[in-house]
Amino acid sequence: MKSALTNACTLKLENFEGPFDLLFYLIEKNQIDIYDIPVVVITDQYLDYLNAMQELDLEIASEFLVMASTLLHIKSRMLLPEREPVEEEAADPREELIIKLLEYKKYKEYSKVLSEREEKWSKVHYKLPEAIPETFAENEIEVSPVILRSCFLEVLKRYRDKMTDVSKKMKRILDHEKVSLRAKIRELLGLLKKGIKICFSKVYNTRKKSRLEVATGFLAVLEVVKIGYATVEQHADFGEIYVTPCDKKKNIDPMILAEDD
Amino acid sequence: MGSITDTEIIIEAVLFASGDPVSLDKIAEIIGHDRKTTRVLMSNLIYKYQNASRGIMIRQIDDGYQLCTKPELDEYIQKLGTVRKRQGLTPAAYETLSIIAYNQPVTRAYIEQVRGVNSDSVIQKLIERNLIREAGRDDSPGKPKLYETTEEFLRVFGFSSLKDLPPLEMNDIPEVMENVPLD
Amino acid sequence: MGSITDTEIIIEAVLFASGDPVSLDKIAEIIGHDRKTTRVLMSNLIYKYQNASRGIMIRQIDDGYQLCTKPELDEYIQKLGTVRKRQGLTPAAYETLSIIAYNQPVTRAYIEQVRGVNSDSVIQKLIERNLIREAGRDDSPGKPKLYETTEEFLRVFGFSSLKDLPPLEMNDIPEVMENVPLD
Repeated sequence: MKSALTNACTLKLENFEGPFDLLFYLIEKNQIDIYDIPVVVITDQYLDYLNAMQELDLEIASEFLVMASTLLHIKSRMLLPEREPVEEEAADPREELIIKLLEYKKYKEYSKVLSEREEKWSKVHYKLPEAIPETFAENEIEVSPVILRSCFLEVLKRYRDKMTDVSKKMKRILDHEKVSLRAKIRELLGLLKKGIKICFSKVYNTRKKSRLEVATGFLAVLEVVKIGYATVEQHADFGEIYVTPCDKKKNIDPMILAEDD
Repeated sequence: MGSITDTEIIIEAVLFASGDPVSLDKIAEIIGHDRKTTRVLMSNLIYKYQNASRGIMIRQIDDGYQLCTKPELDEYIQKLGTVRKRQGLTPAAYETLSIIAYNQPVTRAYIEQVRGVNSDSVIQKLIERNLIREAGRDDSPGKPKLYETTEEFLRVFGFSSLKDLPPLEMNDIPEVMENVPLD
Repeated sequence: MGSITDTEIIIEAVLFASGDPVSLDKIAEIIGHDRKTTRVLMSNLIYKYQNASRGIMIRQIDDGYQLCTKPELDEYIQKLGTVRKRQGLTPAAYETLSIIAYNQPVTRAYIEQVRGVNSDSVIQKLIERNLIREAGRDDSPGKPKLYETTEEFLRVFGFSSLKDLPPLEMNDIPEVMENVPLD
């Protein structure tokens, strides 16, 4: 047999957002002071709703059941006679529930504000964008004749160095063999220990060191950043890379610090 | 209509052509003024539109400006028959949005704590509608995702910035906000 | 909304929201006037927009009306368009360009010999940017392509001719350059 309550509330049931929503409905329906909820009444009504939902074969979300047990727990605590008067004022078992309800109520009310605002602002209409063609800035390449000249001289000098200084070249070839990442990391850590910011190009310069050495130096920087001994920054494409010592050290792999054989 | 300067004419044309919001920086660049001057200029212009006999007005959304029709003329625009009606939000969506709006960035656990129910799907729907977005991760254990509102949120609800959110009644129980556990 | 001004407000909002032309009939229906009155009203309105300090105007197309920006403001609206980012030349491009500029016409082998690295893609990029172009083929074995700078190169660098290239002092140029093999 369906209760009157069941019939009355069939339509409403599915619309509760959650246990707080249902509790609020009951509080408002009974015109109850939220700060002094008659737990017995509310718990009974709450359970009636859950029963009604069951009768209607509605799926009851677990949160509703959790709230039911919370209410029953509070109810039992309220009904138990206090055995001995406690010196401090005993905590009201409803307090936590009330706090949560008030918090929920705040946003519930704010939902209405949002909904009203949406209603109003759904009445303004926008215009589709005009098709504005993409403009090209092809003639805005930043160039300088002076850079053109110095680039040329630079590349010539590099070439001359490469071709003329055979002994240097041989030394570089020999140096290649010696470049190890681990050694580079140690070298870099040694520099960073001094606590100063390092310009990458000052330490690893292609004019002074072999490409392999510079490349390995770069890998060393990445490793050192990864283990948290430094941070890197570069302010422009192709610009200087600054390596700054860092305090946030993570565990360092002892292998890195171990001497090479 | 108050006197309209040449700069204001340019701004009107630019906002009209754009349709979408145009950033303060872009407007400043186009009219050749600094940000501060441009901001004052835009405030004046918003006021002029509001008070002039115009069918359109300027909205500020964050640091952008957009032309739109005045809300009270909606009934006439509806007669064009070209306007699609927006699908409204569910009560769950409003609830979740207001919790996010006032506490952003905020975790799902916090939202569920306040609402008392699982909020996974409603969060997904709000993301799909571009009203909220992920905003990094919290430092707490498990590094849960954080959520915040979007510009679209401001647009849909008519706020020019988050500072516009109507104040919450905080005098109920002040410490409540601190007490909601985050786990 | 009986007065003329109020009708004009409605028309502005309707034309704005539509974006496309709105027919005289439709406007008449929306403002609740007959065709004739509406036509007069629209003529007045077109005149008002044209003479007012407005960035937008009403255009009549056949029996329809559409809002659009005033043509003289086009230059400002163009600035709204996405401008392809101002890009400097990469060091590799500078290097390659300088070798070509000072030695043109020149083969790829020569460029690569001097630079010490493969220069295929950088040459392609310079061609795409119209700073260099092919200039026939060398007489040497394999008949390799030759490259030279373009008029665009002169324009971009502000030269009136190649004679404007910053001069190299004689002692800058290592004698070795004469000996660069062309293999």
